[in-house]
Amino acid sequence: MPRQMLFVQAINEALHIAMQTDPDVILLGEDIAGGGGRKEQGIEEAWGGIMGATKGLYKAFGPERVLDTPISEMGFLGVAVGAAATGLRPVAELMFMDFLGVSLDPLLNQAAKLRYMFGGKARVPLTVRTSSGAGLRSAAQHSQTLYGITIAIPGLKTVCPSTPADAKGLLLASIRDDDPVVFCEPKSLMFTGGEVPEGDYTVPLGEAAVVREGSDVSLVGVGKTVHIALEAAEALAADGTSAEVLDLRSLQPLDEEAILATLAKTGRLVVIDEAPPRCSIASDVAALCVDRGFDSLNAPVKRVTAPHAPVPFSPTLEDLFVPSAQHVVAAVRSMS
Amino acid sequence: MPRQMLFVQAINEALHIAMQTDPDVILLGEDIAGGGGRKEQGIEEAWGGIMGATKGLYKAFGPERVLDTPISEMGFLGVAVGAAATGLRPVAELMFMDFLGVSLDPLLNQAAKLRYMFGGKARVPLTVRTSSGAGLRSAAQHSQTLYGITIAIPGLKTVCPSTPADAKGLLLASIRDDDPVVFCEPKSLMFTGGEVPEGDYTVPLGEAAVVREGSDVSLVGVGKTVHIALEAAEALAADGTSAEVLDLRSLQPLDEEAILATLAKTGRLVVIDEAPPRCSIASDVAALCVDRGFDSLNAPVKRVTAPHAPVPFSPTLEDLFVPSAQHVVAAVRSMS
Amino acid sequence: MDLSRDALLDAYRQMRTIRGFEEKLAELVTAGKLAGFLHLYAGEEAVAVGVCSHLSDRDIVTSTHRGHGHCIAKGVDVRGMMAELFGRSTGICKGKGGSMHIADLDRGMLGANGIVGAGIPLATGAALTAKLKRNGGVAVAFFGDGATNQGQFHEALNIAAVWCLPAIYVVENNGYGEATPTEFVTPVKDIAERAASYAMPSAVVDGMDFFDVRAKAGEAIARAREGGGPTLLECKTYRYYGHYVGDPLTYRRKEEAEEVRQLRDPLDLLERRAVEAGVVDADALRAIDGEVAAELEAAVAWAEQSPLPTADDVLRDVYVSG
Amino acid sequence: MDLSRDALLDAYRQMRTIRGFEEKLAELVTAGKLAGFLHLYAGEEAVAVGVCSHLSDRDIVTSTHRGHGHCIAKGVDVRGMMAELFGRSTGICKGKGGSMHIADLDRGMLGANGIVGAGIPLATGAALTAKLKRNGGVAVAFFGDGATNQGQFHEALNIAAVWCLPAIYVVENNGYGEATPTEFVTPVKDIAERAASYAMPSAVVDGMDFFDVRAKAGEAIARAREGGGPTLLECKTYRYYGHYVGDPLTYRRKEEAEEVRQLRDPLDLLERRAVEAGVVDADALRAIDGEVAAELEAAVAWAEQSPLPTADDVLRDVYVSG
Ligand SMILES: Cc1ncc(C[n+]2csc(CCOP(=O)(O)OP(=O)(O)O)c2C)c(N)n1
Ligand SMILES: Cc1ncc(C[n+]2csc(CCOP(=O)(O)OP(=O)(O)O)c2C)c(N)n1
Ligand SMILES: [Mg+2]
Ligand SMILES: [Mg+2]
Repeated sequence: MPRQMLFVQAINEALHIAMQTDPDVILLGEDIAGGGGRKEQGIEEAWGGIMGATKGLYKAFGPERVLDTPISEMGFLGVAVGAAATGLRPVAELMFMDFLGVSLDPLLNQAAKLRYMFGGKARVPLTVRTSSGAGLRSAAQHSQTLYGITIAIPGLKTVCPSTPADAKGLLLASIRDDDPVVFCEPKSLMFTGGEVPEGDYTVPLGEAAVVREGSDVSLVGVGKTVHIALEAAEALAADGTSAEVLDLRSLQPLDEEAILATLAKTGRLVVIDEAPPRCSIASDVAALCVDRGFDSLNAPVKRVTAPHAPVPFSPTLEDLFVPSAQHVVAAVRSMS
Repeated sequence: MPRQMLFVQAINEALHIAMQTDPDVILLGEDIAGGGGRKEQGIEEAWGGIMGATKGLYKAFGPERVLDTPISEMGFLGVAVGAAATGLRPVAELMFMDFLGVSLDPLLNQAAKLRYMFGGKARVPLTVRTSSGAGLRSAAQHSQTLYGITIAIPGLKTVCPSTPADAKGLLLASIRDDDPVVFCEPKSLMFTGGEVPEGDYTVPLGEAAVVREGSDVSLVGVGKTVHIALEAAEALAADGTSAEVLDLRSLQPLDEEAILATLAKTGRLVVIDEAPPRCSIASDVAALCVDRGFDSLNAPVKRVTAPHAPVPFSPTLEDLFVPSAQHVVAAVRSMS
Repeated sequence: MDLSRDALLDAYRQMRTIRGFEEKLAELVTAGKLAGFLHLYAGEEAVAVGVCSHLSDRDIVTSTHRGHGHCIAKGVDVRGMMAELFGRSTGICKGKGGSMHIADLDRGMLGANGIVGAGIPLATGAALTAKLKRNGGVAVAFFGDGATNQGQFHEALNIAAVWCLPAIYVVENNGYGEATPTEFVTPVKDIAERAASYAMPSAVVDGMDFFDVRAKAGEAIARAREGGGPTLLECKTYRYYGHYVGDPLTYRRKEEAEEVRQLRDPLDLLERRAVEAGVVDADALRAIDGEVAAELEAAVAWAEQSPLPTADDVLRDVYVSG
Repeated sequence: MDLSRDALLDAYRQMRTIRGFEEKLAELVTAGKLAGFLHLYAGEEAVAVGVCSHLSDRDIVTSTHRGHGHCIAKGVDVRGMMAELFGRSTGICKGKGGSMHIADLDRGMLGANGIVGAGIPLATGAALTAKLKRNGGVAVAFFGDGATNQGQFHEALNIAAVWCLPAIYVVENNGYGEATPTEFVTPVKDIAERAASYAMPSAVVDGMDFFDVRAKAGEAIARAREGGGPTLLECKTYRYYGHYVGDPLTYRRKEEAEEVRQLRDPLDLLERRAVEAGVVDADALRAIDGEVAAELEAAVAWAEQSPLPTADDVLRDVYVSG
């Protein structure tokens, strides 16, 4: 029977493998050990990160390779960049992507640019794991989907898996990549399960995946919205509409050929994203369609996204805020 | 004879008027007085900001209203947000937009969200003036066009004028607006001139302007790229192609109707932007065209942008990096 | 004891309200009735109440993820707070803010804040407003020990010092930032020492002792009101519930919280000192306990039957105009 | 004098090279031959050279917008630097970095940096690498007085202290941040005092005096190499040219720079002390002056006739792969 695992466990397994196979891999972040190491008090391993993604790693790899940091995101990401440029392969945990507010510079002006500014003479093999998206009733400052910021920064790569299996493979690929990668973990998927292959494998950066074949319309999603797309595809099928679902997986580099291929097949495309609409992956996909995909287009490209608003706290409102399968179905219906 | 002024002087005039007409307006930023106020040493007014945009204001309005800050962008923008929420109307200078790296949180998580999070019970009448774009041989960390970040943040407004007259009117409108506004000053235009009306006037946020009428193709620009579009329109005219040029001016709120109107008129559209292509205003405009403008589209929507790369230092490379009229003309030719 | 009986009873009532509010929330979360992460202030009551006993509505405070206590001490309506946590449209923020963003500008409460350290410059800005408007107000930033490792702490204190702003910076040192013990990440014995980087006066305060907090905060606030500039106060305190309701508490000894409760509970301390001084008697306090409990029950009942927000609310209040 | 003649001559040669390099750049900018903003290090030579006299290629330094001096002191090729400033493909960064981003990892030079304060955590990260790889290396961050008001300064020093990293933090306090006098924005007399916030040792150093810099940096670097953790050194110094070439200098007295040159010029001081001690004679130094001048002329000539980058270079080196 195939092995089932939670998303968060798949990430944990990838971290174990990455650390076992490369002594230069270190982890740093807030509470990722979680106050471990106080044997005299019987507190050896503690939290393992707010989501538990780094559980067991402190015990397995010790205090030099699993570093609890002060609450200093700008500082420890800067440290991670400096360490990456001088021979380590750090994996930093930025607890919530919203904290880019206090930590953007090491990504924007350092990690993304060192190699270019130095004429190709530096490498910054840094991975920043961070959780993104709404759904945990954490309100405006802990629920944002901000990969639009990192996608837009030349020099960074950005990925966002939708399944535990991809999470494991993409994280291993990200860590082993010689460029800085922002690895987004959709908050609302962390405790969902799926099949995860054993052992060491990677899912290459820059490759989207068709997760459901179809012929009438293409639904393009990322992370959580892949599941929304699948749910919508189900509903549409009941209705006689055959929807193909594409999981982008990598946001930069973007698999443009995969998007153009599904568009060529169906002639109609809806892109679904957890982020608000402006300057977003949804806009990029639509812009690609109306440029290189123009000849395939049989209908407007629809963007089903969060509204242009902060994330509200009230569960009632948050549920209205997040894009849903119904929105997708409505968008598809509006196109014909 | 109509009055000519440099872009930077128009900004300076707007600041004078804003401060004269509203005692709650204060200015803060690095070197905006510039070490002034040491009469005993004969140093009363000094720099007036790195570009000279705040010259004379310290002398006119004194040390309580024109505040030199420490080099603490996150700190003083946070201070500005707190001051705005409690009754002042601060205008902060973020010397280069690249410094969003060290100052994003007060915009991303505070200014943009207070009103919403507080259930509509706060106002944050803050204006952040900042310089953006390439062209001064300042390399990767002082040349970025980053309004994509602020456009994407619900709760913020973002504007970018292309002429001294609009700079004055839009800045006055921004300062008097009760929402936080990011006011982008294209670096390469700061010392270019133009006609500027006398006295107190505003250019409303959210309104684009047709700056050249045409019928065959629409060229949409912002800030510096408006001038590139105009240059391209000239070249295209020589060729028998009539180009309409739209100056977006406001990036959020975006004047969607103006974009759709010019597209409806010409059926073909090129959007030109100084930023790299991903998650950009260029993508947003293209996405709008293929959604609400679908029925008007007679050709692919082309994006002429900077490449997906940091800004290089070498003048040779920087000139190749910035979008040019030739690129625009080539894009138009490729559409037919 | 330089405090009047009324002032003492007020302080006790506020501290009891905070304690009761937090205990009620713990109950409600455990019963599955409240969503989101709740960071409880129980154990730290003396800090908020001691400091805010010097403040009026024109004075501004900023708070943290652990903000209920500051709200209550600043006079924010408990029913509105409760409705907020229930995500109701009668909430003090119409249900849009939730626990980490409770605010009430009418009471000078400029918000809890989900970003560690972010309230510090906001309060500094409020102090700038007070100074320029010459309205006699001060601003107080409450924040945790962990927050003092944020750049925003450093930048804001420096700005307040060079501009001589009427600001008071109150570190609530409860020994932990999430699961990480303070000494793992902060190499100074007393965080108050950090004031020297800004040539700022400071004090170490027993944050479990309402009287010590009140006295030292009083000095700092008076100095600020007189134009003497900012102060850093480090209040040593403790959080009973751990980081949030549901915290597995794997990172501290099981007995730790109980020991603190026995020896240093701020409500007990206040009661003991006040009763010993003969200013109040225990019966008066028990009466308050009863009133507070009833008020909180009523708040829950009101919140639970308050209306939910509606779809229109999602896009409301993003902007003032446009 | 505990320094050998060779060591002294080396130090003098480096300081003279820095001075000559900066004077040459001022000339070239004025002649319209160089583009961009150039922040010159002239006047501060003793700091970079004094500190780096203890370092080898395995040790890492990070620098600032005012980075030429650190590069030269760290052994970066002067021709490659000059070609970089001319935007040529033979530049040390292929013309892509320019003055604010000169770097040479082969020499342990992790970059000038256009973001004030950003080099501080980068050096801290390099110190982490040195510690974990146990390679005996240290990392040095050079930065200005103004940078110490950045959050990154605070966060990085704290991290280095709690992790006991082999890092040395060198503040070059030249009295100004752009046009703003240090005392306008920094309320402490000695920035070295800020080390106390991290329980970190510190020293105030005469940054115009090579020998004082060398001695105090030597102690700090030795302590770091032995596992004793980080140090903050505040070097009091001065920049002759103002903030950048072209700075109108409206913010300081006209005579100020000249007074410093007369009384405290670091090259003069080094020469005087060395000659007085009888370790070198003035002729040897004049010979070096001539060699340096010739080397710089040659560097300019080489840079000017070096090839320009081409269109392909715009998109090269954005990523290692993909
Ligand atoms: C910038 C930022 N980093 C991290 C977090 C996650 N976080 C929330 S509370 C907390 C601990 C704060 O510790 P402290 O400041 O001591 O306050 P306490 O919780 O002890 O009251 C952390 C790390 C956050 N909310 N914001
Ligand atoms: C984050 C950031 N803020 C502002 C600037 C603009 N700037 C460049 S140099 C400088 C002054 C730096 O002062 P200091 O640290 O004392 O160094 P110095 O120039 O005196 O060597 C400023 C404000 C910048 N480059 N980066
Ligand atoms: Mg704490
Ligand atoms: Mg300086």
